[in-house]
Amino acid sequence: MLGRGSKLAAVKISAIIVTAIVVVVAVAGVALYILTAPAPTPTPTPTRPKITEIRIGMIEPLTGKYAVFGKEAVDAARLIIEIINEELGGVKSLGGAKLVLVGVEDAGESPEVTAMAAERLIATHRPHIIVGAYISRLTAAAAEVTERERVIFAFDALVDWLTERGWRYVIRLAPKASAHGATAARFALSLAKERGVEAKKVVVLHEDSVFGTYVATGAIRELAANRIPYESVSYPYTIEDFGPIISRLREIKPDIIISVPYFHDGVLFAKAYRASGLKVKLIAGAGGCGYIDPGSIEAVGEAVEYFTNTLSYDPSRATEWNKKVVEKYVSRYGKPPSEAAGIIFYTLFFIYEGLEKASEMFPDDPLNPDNLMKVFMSLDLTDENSISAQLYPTGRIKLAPNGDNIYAGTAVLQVIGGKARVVWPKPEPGVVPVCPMP
Amino acid sequence: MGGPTLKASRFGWLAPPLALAALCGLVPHMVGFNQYYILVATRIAIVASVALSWNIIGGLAGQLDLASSAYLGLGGILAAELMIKYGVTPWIGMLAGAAASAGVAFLIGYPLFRFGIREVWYALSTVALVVVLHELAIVLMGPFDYYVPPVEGWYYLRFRTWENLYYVSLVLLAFVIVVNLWVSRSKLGYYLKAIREDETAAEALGVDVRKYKLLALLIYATLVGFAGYLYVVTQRTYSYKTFSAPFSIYIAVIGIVGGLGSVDGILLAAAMLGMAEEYLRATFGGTLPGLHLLVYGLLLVTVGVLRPEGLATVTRRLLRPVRTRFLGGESA
Amino acid sequence: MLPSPSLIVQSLVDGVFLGFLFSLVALGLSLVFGVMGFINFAHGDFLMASAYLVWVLASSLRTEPLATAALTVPLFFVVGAAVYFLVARPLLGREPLMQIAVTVGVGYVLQNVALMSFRAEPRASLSYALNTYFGLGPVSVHAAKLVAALMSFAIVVGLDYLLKRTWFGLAVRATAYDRETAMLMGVDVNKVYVAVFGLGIALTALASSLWMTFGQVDPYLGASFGLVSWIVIALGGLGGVPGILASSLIIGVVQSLTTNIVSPSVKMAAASVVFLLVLWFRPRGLFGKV
Amino acid sequence: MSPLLEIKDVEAGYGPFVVLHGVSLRVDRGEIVALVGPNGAGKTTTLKTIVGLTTLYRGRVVLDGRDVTREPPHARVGRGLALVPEGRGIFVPLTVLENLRLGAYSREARAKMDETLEMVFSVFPRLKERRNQIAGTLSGEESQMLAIGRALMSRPRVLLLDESSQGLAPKIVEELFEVFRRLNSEWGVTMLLVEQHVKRSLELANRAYVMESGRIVLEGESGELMRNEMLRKAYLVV
Amino acid sequence: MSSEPILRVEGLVKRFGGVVALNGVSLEVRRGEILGIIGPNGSGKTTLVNCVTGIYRPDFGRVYLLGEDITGEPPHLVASKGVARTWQKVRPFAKMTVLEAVMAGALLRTGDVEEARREAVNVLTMIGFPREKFDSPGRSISLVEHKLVDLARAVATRPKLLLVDEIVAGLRPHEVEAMVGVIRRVNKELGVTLGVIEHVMRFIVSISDRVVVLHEGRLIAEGPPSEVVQNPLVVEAYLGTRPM
Repeated sequence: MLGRGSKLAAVKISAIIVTAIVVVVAVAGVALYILTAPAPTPTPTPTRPKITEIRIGMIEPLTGKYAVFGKEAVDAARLIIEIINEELGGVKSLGGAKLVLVGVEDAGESPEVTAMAAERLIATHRPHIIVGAYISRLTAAAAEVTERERVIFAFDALVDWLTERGWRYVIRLAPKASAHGATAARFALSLAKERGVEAKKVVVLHEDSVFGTYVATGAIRELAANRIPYESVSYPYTIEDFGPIISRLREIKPDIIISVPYFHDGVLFAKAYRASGLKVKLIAGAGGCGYIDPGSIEAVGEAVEYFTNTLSYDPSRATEWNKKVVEKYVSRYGKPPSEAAGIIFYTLFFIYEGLEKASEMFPDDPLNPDNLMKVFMSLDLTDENSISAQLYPTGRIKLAPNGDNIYAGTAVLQVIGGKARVVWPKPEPGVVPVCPMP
Repeated sequence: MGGPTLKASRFGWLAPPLALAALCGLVPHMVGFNQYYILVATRIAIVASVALSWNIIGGLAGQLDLASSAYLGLGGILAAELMIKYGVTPWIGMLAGAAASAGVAFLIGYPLFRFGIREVWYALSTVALVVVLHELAIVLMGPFDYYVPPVEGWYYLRFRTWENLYYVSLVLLAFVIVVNLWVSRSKLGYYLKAIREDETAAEALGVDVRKYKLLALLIYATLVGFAGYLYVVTQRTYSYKTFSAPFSIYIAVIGIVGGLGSVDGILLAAAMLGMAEEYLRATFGGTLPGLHLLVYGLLLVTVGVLRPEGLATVTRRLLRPVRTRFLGGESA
Repeated sequence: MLPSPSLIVQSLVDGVFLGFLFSLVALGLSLVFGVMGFINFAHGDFLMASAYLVWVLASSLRTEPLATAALTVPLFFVVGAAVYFLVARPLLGREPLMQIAVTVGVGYVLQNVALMSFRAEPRASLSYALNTYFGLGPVSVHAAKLVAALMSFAIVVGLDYLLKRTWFGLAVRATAYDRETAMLMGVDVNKVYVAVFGLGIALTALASSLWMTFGQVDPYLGASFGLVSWIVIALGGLGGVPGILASSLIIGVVQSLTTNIVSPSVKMAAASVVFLLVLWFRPRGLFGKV
Repeated sequence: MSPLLEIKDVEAGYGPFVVLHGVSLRVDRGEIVALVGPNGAGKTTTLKTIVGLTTLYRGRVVLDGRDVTREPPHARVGRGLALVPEGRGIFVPLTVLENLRLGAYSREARAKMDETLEMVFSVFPRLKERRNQIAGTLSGEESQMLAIGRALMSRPRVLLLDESSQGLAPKIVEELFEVFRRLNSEWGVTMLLVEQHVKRSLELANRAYVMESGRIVLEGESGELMRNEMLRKAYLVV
Repeated sequence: MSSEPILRVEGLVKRFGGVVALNGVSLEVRRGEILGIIGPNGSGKTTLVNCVTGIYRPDFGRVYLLGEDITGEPPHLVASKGVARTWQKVRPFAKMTVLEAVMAGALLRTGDVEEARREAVNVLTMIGFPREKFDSPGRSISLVEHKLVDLARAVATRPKLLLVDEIVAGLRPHEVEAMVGVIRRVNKELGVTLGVIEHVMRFIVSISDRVVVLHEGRLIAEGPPSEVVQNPLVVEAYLGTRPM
């Protein structure tokens, strides 16, 4: 028992020493880092190397509540990249360089996970362009990383403010959320007017996430501009029981409901509405998903009959390439493409068309992100000169400086006979929009 | 404790922590400044700090606290908001966050301990705290994500690349380890361990059980609240979802899997679980949705059922040769 | 703006319906906790798993979701017994925190197996016969919910009878009070544990059949049911079926009222606040014995 | 004739604590055997070992020629062992009748339950009066009656009684011992009883064992033991 | 020496439901003595300890420590005022080492861990706890060692009065012998006043200065050990010859 006291004094001293050393090591690490760290900017590509591949990365939600969308987007991307590489022979102006899907990262269902996925995707594969991440809040998180690393990020997410944050390396072709809301309102009012249906009171029923709120704002703006009395009812998209909302609606007695669902709440609302015996003239959905996508129709069945919804993609647009792509998609995956796939269709073709032009404008460094952004900004695509425009609902793509498509717009589809049919802006051949709902 | 080897061991026990510190300090160099790996390491360091803070209430005092995300969120969100709205440097914001967390901990802890609430009911109360804050935050902040604006520099404690924050997190981790060692070797630590073992017997030895449990809760909440801003920065966003019951459970799981009260075990568990989770997510997340969480769940079940004493015993076994060389015997 | 009286009445009715369903789920959990002292944080996830099974069966066989109970309930009894042997038994008598951690792990496994098998889309298989509303004064009543509530009530009362009037119930109650003395009576305590655990899980299967007549399932359905069940136990105290029923109704009504009058976002917070207040001021629950 | 109950060279305890160090004893058919000794001597542990509630490290428990060492407690109860535990072990939230029914839980006893119940009520009429009362509301002596009555419900061949007179008023203890006598003579119940009322239990018993520190230190006919100096020593002073 | 007894208990009554565990017990523990408190099972000895140390609040009656009324004070305050106890059923600190457990007791009188460690080592050494087991965790030691640790834990709080509850129950004869020595040393060397609750009379007689006998919640005898043992009331209480 050689003096416990002395041993303990030693422990005390040692504790101080350990602390000191940890701090010293940390400081030394910082110093070493400052001395040896590589220059933070990625090395610019030197004179005209042979470009054989263009690395595309994807970050999509593959787990969690949103996995259904992410998976479809990835499926679509694989198809389009295959078409570009095989049918179109790669990027011809870059000597037939192929698009390579170097990595597909799971965005999960939370921004932290998405940001992590973006860090990993970039650190591991150094992609030239990243596509993702469908859910707006996840997209924003990934964009924080892509901006820092100067990787171009092509959104397939819709919330307005994604392009309002001053990011420099982002593009978005799809119509933003408020455009969905506005289109839905415009469509509902014009159809009601056309059919002589009274629209004295409109309820804007929306889930209360950022997305739903933006879509609703678009619809409300449109209603206010037309001086239509409206009431806004919100709920969380995690809602499990629409009973109380139905009671509210029973009290308000609206003629038209503009409904902004996410996905599963849409399924739930459609069922609750049918079960309630409530009668309104039209339920016009607005927003990316719900009601008219194959998943919803499958999940809800008859209850969703005659509901309409806006869509960032028009699967029945009668252009050559649209028909072709839809056909290929259906034959490969056994179901028609929904919105998540559609956005990927035109986004990837847009990127492809930009790449074709890049070697023309910047022969020395076509893949430099700054150069590439300039190329994208310079494109003005129409049905006549572009594949991507043929796949786009409005048939025209030109980017504003913030990365948004100036000519963005949506289609409106209605479920008729258990099938989603396009009724706006131009009904499919042989389709007549149904209003009021029977 | 045998006498003969004591002399050799006077400073010998410093070797493993020193090696560890050196290893940690050099991580950015070892991974070639790959931002992804540095971020993973940073997050592991922060999670380990939180888990070791939890160790004071959960490991030493034996109270099944599942509210770490409540304190982390409070501290982080307060510091971030102060910075965004008033330009207050996070260095002050983190202190404010720590104080706010401690305040909330007192409000919840005082009545709980006063009414002698323990075990599953204490655990559920802390879950309830997280749920209440989560939903309160939806009402107050809306269902939005908030981003720390892209400001950079030491004033904002936010950088373009992750190395600096990694070192800050390491210093925080070192501080939490020192607090752990200090607490477990102080009167407070002995009293907390006695409370964990047997509250009634501890009381008969003159331990004011309520007071010391509250003290442990306050230390834990203060440390976690302080770490909040770093957490928010590495997560990039904060929102009502920052108050997350699963995250709180994750922290407790690290504490349990690592071994209650054991600093080395918890460090090891935080590192292993953190890396395993990220590896599984990155490797399988894209092909098989949910697989990483599934494996993580299975791991939890297996460790819990087969090795309920925690990883501490594994570390002990691994480190035994080192320990006997430098320490001259098993130490507690 | 004050909520209209009809909304309040509607909320009360919906809350009561919901409460009956809660009581069915909470009763199983309270039996497991009360009889064997095992803390199960995966209870709700079994409900979720079973709800998926209901969906698969009901949509592939095109039957009423309720009818699937004939298959799911016995199956989940067996599942419960298996989980008891694999997970619960090794942890009996261990630190509560370890039980919590392991059952959280079980919950993760269930959630993610569901996610991998069915993806995240919610699935629903509405009842064909019951999916109608009928008016009752100012209140509209969803037939499926009414049936679910009535059946839950009937089953809970039936279980009360089982516990009070049968040899099995006697053995369960004896074991819950004093395991060792129950053994001295010749009760095979291990058998009782298996039966109780199996019964607890089987009840979640039953509840899921009822839920699926009007609700839908996604991999995360279990979390809210699990927490609610624990809160109900805290309020109701242990051992008493009437206590469970009463506190389930209270929580159902509290959730329904907050949903309709404040916001659906805060319904769990409201339940949690009730829980904390009860814990502080009536630590033995609102209805006596623990 | 082989003894009805026999334990041989038993070493047992609770987890790491060994309490019994090689205890052997036997109870013959129809006998009343007393087990006495100071607190902590291992009497309760001995009874618990017989029914299988302790950790057994060594030794055997034989009931009517059959080795039951490996059988779980509930199976031993089914074979005719019944223990009235120290502190009575009443199921407080259950009614008196439910407690009694639990006593007849094993299959054989269940068949004869109604008949046995009448017999138990004849011994303890108070229980009949209170049969629908919650057991927690009984007085100390009524609880003790219930505990014994409940044990009888299983129609035991060997009744093990642990400190049954504890906390009862002397007059009640007197009555209780009278009941024991009756059970033995009229019902033919074999008994092993642990008692602190040493003298009284020795008067009742045919034979007795004296335990100290986990061992049997004395055994013999009760009358002999009464006169034995060792017994006084064990209890009182040198 | 003041004439004020260390502990004075007046008319303590404690009921549990219908059972009266203490029925008006009054007694004194005098400075420096070893008071034996004996009685058969269920006579209320442990309840008495619990009422004095604040674990139970008595229904009636007062408890005075050096003249100060401490009735109903919480256990930790009673302990810090100088009343320590041991437990009839051991309450081991399973994951703490022996030394740590005793230090937890010693820390009542000091905030300095090193001082507490020295104190713990002293106490353990004094009661003869085997030194090589100082660092063994509580779960790995034997019953008699547990009893010693329990005693050491209590002694380390430097009590004025130490209540020892059935410390030799379950011990073997030679262990009991050793315990007699330990208790005596605590009394003599540390000057701690002791109340020793015991069922085994032999043990009590060999160490007590004075003995009180409890039976059915009442005090039935008091006096020097040799007298008390001969008291017919006591003999009857123990051996139960006939109803009183």
